[in-house]
Amino acid sequence: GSMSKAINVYSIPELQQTLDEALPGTFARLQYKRSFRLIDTKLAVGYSIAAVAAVSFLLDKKFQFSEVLGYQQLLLAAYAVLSLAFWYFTRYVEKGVTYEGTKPDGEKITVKTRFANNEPVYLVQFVKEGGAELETRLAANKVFSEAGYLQTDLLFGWLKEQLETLGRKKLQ
Amino acid sequence: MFSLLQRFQTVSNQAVTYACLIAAFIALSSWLQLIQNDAFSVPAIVSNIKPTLNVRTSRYYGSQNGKPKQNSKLAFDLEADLERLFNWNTKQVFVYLTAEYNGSERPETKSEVTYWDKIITKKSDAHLSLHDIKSKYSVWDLEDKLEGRELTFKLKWNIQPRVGPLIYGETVGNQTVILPNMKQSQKKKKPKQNST
Amino acid sequence: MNIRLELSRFLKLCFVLSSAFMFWKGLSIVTNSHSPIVVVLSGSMEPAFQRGDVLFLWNRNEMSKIGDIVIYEVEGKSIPIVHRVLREHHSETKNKQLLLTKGDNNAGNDIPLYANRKLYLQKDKDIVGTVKGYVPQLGYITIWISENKYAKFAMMGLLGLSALLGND
Amino acid sequence: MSEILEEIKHKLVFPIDFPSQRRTERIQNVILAMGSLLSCLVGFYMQSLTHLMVIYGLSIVIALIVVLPAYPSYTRRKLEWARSKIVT
Repeated sequence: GSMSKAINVYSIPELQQTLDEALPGTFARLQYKRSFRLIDTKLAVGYSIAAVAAVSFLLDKKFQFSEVLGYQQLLLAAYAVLSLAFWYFTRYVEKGVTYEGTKPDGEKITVKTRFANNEPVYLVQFVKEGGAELETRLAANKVFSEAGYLQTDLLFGWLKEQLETLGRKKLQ
Repeated sequence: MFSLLQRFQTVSNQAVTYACLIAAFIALSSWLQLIQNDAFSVPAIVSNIKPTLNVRTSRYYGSQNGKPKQNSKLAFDLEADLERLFNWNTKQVFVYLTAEYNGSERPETKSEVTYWDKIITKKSDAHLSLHDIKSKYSVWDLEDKLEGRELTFKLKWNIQPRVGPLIYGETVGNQTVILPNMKQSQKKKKPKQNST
Repeated sequence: MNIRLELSRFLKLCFVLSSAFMFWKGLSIVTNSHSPIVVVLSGSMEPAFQRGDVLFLWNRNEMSKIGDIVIYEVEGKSIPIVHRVLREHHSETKNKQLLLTKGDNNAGNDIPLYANRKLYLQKDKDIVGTVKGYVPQLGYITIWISENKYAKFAMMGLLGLSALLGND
Repeated sequence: MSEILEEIKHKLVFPIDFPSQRRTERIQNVILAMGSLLSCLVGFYMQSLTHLMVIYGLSIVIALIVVLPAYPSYTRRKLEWARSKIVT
């Protein structure tokens, strides 16, 4: 629906999740085209981990322990390797990137987001292709209502402003 | 800490974490106490071992298809002070008298059997001074005959902790006895006995 | 775009379930036992173990020692038994060991419990593991849930409520 | 049905303000750490697991009493939030 679910505005994880999930839509309103490179890789690795666990679970249900021990050892090794790959991906490749996209004119942008400990401030880093960078802060209480709804228009306005600042940065 | 449920979760998660650390502390400190108390070198004297043999034909005495099976029992004296095995993490001490022996038809077969055991739950009961007690179990072997075997007796113990790993050990002092022949055993109840 | 969002959310749930299961599986492969942690169900080892106590098993030892507390399974019976090794016979040349067990709190040995009128257990075939570690009473929750239908309903209700009220 | 649940869910949240979140987290850490340390020391000294468990249990209870409820002092520094616009 047009209205999202109400969240507890005093919960940092809920604030972060809501904002992270709202970013792609807001960029779309600004005519950005999202790149699904990172998220698709992450989903692929993630679901292969889940698939390995599911196969192991089914083998466990259908057969005796000793009958399928060799296969289970292989599956466990695969699970360990894939989990390590997933961890490496989130830690060193994704590095907190929430959004990747391109402007109609072909300019690429990467957005990293995070929250500091128990501080209701959304820390956003915009990186443009070519190196121009902007680090900015968005106080959560500026875009959320007391009842727990994200005011998408306010987020849109803020994002537009930031992107304009970033655009000026390149000129300097 | 943002909601009631989440506050409850953080408190209980952390409480469980610390509980694990506390359990590790209990297990480790009680283990060190055992070492400090020389628990692994408690002396024990098993003496006056009087074995007897008889023949059984019931399945519950090891006989298969009614074939006669030699069963062995004992009477013995025991002197051991197991108080050192008790500390705050000792729930019970299981003390058991075992005998090791080799096969006679197949000497490569090694066996160890329990003749007697006792559960001690209090430190005040841990000083054992027993005279002429009977073995709890009637022992038979894989082979039909037991007569003439050389048995090495040991008194072993197992500490069941309140939390942590199970600890096993044995007391110092072995005793070797040769089981009598069937005929000897029936004629006179006095067997040969060697001490080492 | 929404599909990816749903998939990401569902993946989190998958991770919770799969990591719990694979941890269990990993433990069972390391210990070589198909159930490396068991909850005591009977009082036959009292006072050492009471109903609800949690036992940690290890099954990489080739031979059991006398006095070891082992878990074994009997053909045709679903519940594993936790008893102490009373006798052991093994061959030095062949890797085979026969065991006779007994519950500390039982008067007699386990011969009446064994399958097919056997007199001994075989270490490599029948033994699920040897007890190495012990935590008291923690497993009572599982017994309580599986045996008391009101507790079962209460637990289901609680889970359902937390799923509905939870934020995921 | 789901609206009622949402309603209940919202009533049961009992949020506290951000500075208090930081503080309760720290207090809870200190209480439980001190409780476990004290319980180990007393338990070992008295050679009694009962003493240990009682002290540790008390520290958990204290932590729960201090941390769980949304006391008025935990909700004083609430923020000024954005005005909700009428959704069209």
